Amino acid sequence: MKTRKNLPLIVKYLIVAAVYALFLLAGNLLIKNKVIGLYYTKVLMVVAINMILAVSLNIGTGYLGQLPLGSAGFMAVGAYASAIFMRKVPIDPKLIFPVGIILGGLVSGLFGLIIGLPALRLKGDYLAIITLGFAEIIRIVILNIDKALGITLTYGAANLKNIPKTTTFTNAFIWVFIACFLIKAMMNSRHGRAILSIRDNEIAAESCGINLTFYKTMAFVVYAFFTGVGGALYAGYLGILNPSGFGFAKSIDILVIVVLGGMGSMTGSVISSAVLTIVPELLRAFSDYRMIVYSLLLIIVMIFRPTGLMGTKEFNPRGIMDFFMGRKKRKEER
Amino acid sequence: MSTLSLIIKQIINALQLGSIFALIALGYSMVYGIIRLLNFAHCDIIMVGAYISWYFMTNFANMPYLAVAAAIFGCTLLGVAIEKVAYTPLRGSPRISLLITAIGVSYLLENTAQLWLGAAAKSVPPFFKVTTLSFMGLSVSTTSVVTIAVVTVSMTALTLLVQKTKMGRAMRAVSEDSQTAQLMGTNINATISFTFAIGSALAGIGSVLYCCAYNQASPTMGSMLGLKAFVAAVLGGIGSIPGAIVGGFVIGLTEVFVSSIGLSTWKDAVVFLILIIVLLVKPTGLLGKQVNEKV
Amino acid sequence: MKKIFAIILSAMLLLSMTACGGGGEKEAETIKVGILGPHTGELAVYGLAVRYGAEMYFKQVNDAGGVNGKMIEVVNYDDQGDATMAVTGFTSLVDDGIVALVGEVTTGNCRAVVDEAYPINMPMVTASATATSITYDEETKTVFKNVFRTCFIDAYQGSKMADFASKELGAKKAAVLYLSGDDYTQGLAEAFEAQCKEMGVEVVAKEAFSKGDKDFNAQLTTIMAANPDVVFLPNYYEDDGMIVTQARALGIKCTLLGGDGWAGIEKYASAADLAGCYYASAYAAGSTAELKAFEEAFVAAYGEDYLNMFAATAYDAAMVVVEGLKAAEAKGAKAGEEDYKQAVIDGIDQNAGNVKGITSPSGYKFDEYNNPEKDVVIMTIKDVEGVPTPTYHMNY
Amino acid sequence: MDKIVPTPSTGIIPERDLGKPAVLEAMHLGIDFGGLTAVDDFTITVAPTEICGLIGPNGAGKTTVFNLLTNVYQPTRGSILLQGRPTQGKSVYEVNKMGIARTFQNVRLFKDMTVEENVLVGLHNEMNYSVFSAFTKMPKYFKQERAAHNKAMELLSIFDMESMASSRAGSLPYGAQRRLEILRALATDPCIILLDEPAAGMNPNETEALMQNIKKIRDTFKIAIMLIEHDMNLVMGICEGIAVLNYGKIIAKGTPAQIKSNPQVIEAYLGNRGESDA
Repeated sequence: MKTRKNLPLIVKYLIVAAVYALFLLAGNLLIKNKVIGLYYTKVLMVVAINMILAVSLNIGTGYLGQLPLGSAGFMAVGAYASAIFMRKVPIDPKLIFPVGIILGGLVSGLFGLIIGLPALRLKGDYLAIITLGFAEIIRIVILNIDKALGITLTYGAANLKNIPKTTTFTNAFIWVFIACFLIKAMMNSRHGRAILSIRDNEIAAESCGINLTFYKTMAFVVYAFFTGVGGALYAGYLGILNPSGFGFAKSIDILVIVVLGGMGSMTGSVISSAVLTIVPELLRAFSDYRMIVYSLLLIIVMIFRPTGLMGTKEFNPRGIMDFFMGRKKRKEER
Repeated sequence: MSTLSLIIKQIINALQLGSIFALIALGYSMVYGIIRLLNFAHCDIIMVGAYISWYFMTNFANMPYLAVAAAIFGCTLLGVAIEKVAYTPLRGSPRISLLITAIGVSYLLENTAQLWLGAAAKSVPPFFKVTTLSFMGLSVSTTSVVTIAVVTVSMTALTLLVQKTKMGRAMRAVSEDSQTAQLMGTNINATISFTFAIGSALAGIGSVLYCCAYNQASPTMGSMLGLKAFVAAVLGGIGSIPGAIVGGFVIGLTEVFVSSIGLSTWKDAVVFLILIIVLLVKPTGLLGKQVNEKV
Repeated sequence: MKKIFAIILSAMLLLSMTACGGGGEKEAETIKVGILGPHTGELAVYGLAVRYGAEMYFKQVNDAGGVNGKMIEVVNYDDQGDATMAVTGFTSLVDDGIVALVGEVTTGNCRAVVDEAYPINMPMVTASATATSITYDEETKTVFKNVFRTCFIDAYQGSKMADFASKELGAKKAAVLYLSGDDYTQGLAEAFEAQCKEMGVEVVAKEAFSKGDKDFNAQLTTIMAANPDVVFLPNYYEDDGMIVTQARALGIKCTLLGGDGWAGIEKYASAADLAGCYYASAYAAGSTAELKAFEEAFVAAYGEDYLNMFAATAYDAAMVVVEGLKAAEAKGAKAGEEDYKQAVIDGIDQNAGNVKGITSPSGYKFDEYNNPEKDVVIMTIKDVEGVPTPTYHMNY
Repeated sequence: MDKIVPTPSTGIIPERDLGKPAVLEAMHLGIDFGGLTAVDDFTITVAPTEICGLIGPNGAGKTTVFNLLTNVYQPTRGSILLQGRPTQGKSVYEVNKMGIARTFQNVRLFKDMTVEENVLVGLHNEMNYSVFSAFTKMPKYFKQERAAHNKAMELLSIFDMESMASSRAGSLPYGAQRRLEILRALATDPCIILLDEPAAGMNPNETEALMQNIKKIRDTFKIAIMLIEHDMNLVMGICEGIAVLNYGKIIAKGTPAQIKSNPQVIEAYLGNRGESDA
């Protein structure tokens, strides 16, 4: 625990909150005055959703060292849970949306628990394949559940329509903040260290008294929860849901973001969500090559910089200051 | 059709489907056995094989043997090339890096094919004239017969290769314990490349059989097929040849059974559910061996 | 924590700069029309057909002097088949100042776009989204008055094919094998089944398969055991080509029927297998001089890979859009204003009868739900010296 | 708990431990790997502050014994009592909580974490604040984290490693890594610590220092220490009792002096040197 001596904690938090509030305010102002057009506002909302999805997948891959390939599945659970709730509740959707988001997260987290408890007994590749299979099952269930139960819940292939479009620039980025803050808080605690120790060496971690099942499941549930939150925001952004939107490709998209950003670096995930969402929009002329570039990047990054662009490093305002002041920084390279 | 002949017909369907799964599952299983890598790109090697078949069959329609040879050779070459370029530099890296690379290779192949040849499926001309054989009131298509026969021969050949030859022994040694095998003078690199070559050649055979049965090549054809075959490999016990065969047939039977009772839309879910249940009860798969991790 | 915000802030800054740079002055001389759909990825076959078909017509209009002396400027957006990108893409087009849209291509994404377009009353004509819900929302009983289409709705051709099977082919027992999880195929299958009941045709087997399936033997064996007179395959041509081949290999000899998704099936199954099958279509390829001219010009410009039904309906969709633009220009409305968009919509509503589309030579007529009322063309496939050849059978 | 007078593992109970219950009792332990008996009839008793050694030729099954004692492997036969409580069926982390900690033959540090964090993982169960406290940053969180930090620094000071606290563990020199692993094990507050070749890769000076430190640890923390070691100077220098393992079986127990003169031990070492002592 390194705490900076000069500022009391509460002041630090207030500063952080103020800076972020300022950022939200500025964003809103720019949008209101049409400096940022409707299109870029939408792109920013997608950036925010991808940030949430990426920082949560980063718990699974970066911190826990596993490879869950089920992001699309948890996203679908969160999206559908929240959408069904939002459609049914006769209260002003703008007011009730936070409840819908948390509900989406909770339901997804519950699924995370159900799938995680058994799946996490298996290692590495098996976990990947099981989560992938699970995401497939989720998609099939959403597709067929209406017919099987004789009720209308998901509308299957016929699209779940008329979901209140309640996702805004502000609430999307507030959730980015909440996700980052809570995940960071978790990782800076004994629980976070337990998760990291499992990544570094399972057997040693267990020999140090770390309950592997508990911490793996916990990390997995938190991953599922925030992925569900991302899904809920996605539902509120799109207004319409179709199971085909939650295929394997979606999981891979998010994986690409996390891997390129650096497995284990939240900053990396955040930056790369922004870059990988915005750059393709700017380079639309090359959209033919997008997937090829992504896949090449995956291979090249893995071969030449297996830890991703940011590695496990986090961006630190002090680091920047040191950099500009020309102070020398001790480097620890592998 | 009587109920009995219906059941027999469905069993033949299951055998045909299962044997293709088994053949592809073998490729996964062998590679996994030797370098503990879930080779996501394996199914895309089949896709490439199918496109090679398509190219030769449309341009040299009267020489199906050429197409078969080209597909098998092309797949083998591709498999070894992938191993050399993408996987060898990562030997010794964390498994997760290797897995992500494999996903990357898979996506690269799929998207290159899509960009180059278009997203629309290509129709592969038939390798031989498909007829329906009637046998004691049962009709069986020649495709089923050929598929089942070819897979049986390939499996037997592979089993002999692994059990009786020097290279087969080296493969078993490396998958058992690569460090010890190296100390004993086994050339690890050659063995791994050889394994990739064999696995990819099987994929080549699989791609030809696939084209016989389903007469189409498309960029994403491999993804679901590969996933199911991998499930088959895991189900049977990854690293085990009889396991892959058993797994393939289990998946084939399950799919056909679920479809034939009118629940075909739940088929994939059932397949994955069976996988999950088997892994939970017996994490090493049906015929897999328990491996103790060295501490 | 702060790190994250700093990054977001700088990203925002960067963005806002690009946003400022991007929004240049609008040329008053052109009329901007958007085309939105998947131009890359798995669905590109449909998306590009729509894009090229529409672009071709707009180009012809421009070559002939434009609308009211103004050129039509096409703005393309590739959403890669992703719903999220379809929505951002639509807003991007709106930001670009389009006055009408051709698209989206697939039903799901189209409906997502409709949800965006309806509140701002943006005229849109889709050439390929066939679900009822595109123009009419059952839950809220809303007709989306700004949305038109030049293709059939699912239910229409599904029930037409059931009629055809019963009346023309005298079928007593029918079976269906459809792709589950797709609103188009599912819609056709359901409409077919419902109409069969109406007509007293027994549906002896209704089987489904999932996306990506290649082996249909299990379902086909069940169907074969039920011994139907006709089998309805309301899927896309690639899947149905495979199904036809497998069905024949298995020994199913009865007549096979398809929907308009069959256009192009002749490349995916043999003449022997396809001979004597029927499918519904919006038009009979090469049956009129206009169609022939269209097809030739299309192949010359874009090759034959994308010459499918959607290219033709998109060509018509562009025609419908231009009819609306003419009306708006005639009214003297100014692009970018609310009146203009309403004028385009009114123009389409009132004057679509004048649009002699290549797939609807008698003009377009839109019913109260903005769906076109046009004849279904029944096509049959003949074996012409070993080459499967789709041939006009009848209007139905 | 009944007071058990330890049956000496080694022929000797240190005088200070006389009459106290044993800290670890293994009875007739055995394990088979696929029909092959790796360890058989392993019986040993360790007194509360005893330093004992487990030696034997390579491949004799010493590490397997450690794995059995810590439940990494579930024994096929026999039972283990840790402070009088059976460990059967418990998982590795539960056994650790019951008071057994260990190091590994091939160092298993959390390489991507800092030195301090490595020790803090060992202190994991010392703290008990919930995830919720971590999320909300309750005072309890700060209080316990601060206490853990101080404790970690205190532990690091045993080997003079405070200055390295914020270095990445993987970047330490080999000897320091081994020492850190011992500290991490110590942090879990054990009553017995198992050291698997603690002096491997150390030079004679380092080994000498390590010997002093092992004794210091025993005296400060009042715990038992069991070690596997090939360095006979170290074993003979600090172990009060020694058990010799060959082919998975104990062939001799006793004081260092007794072991040195045991003909069976000599044969086990000399007779096998050519093949396995590579």
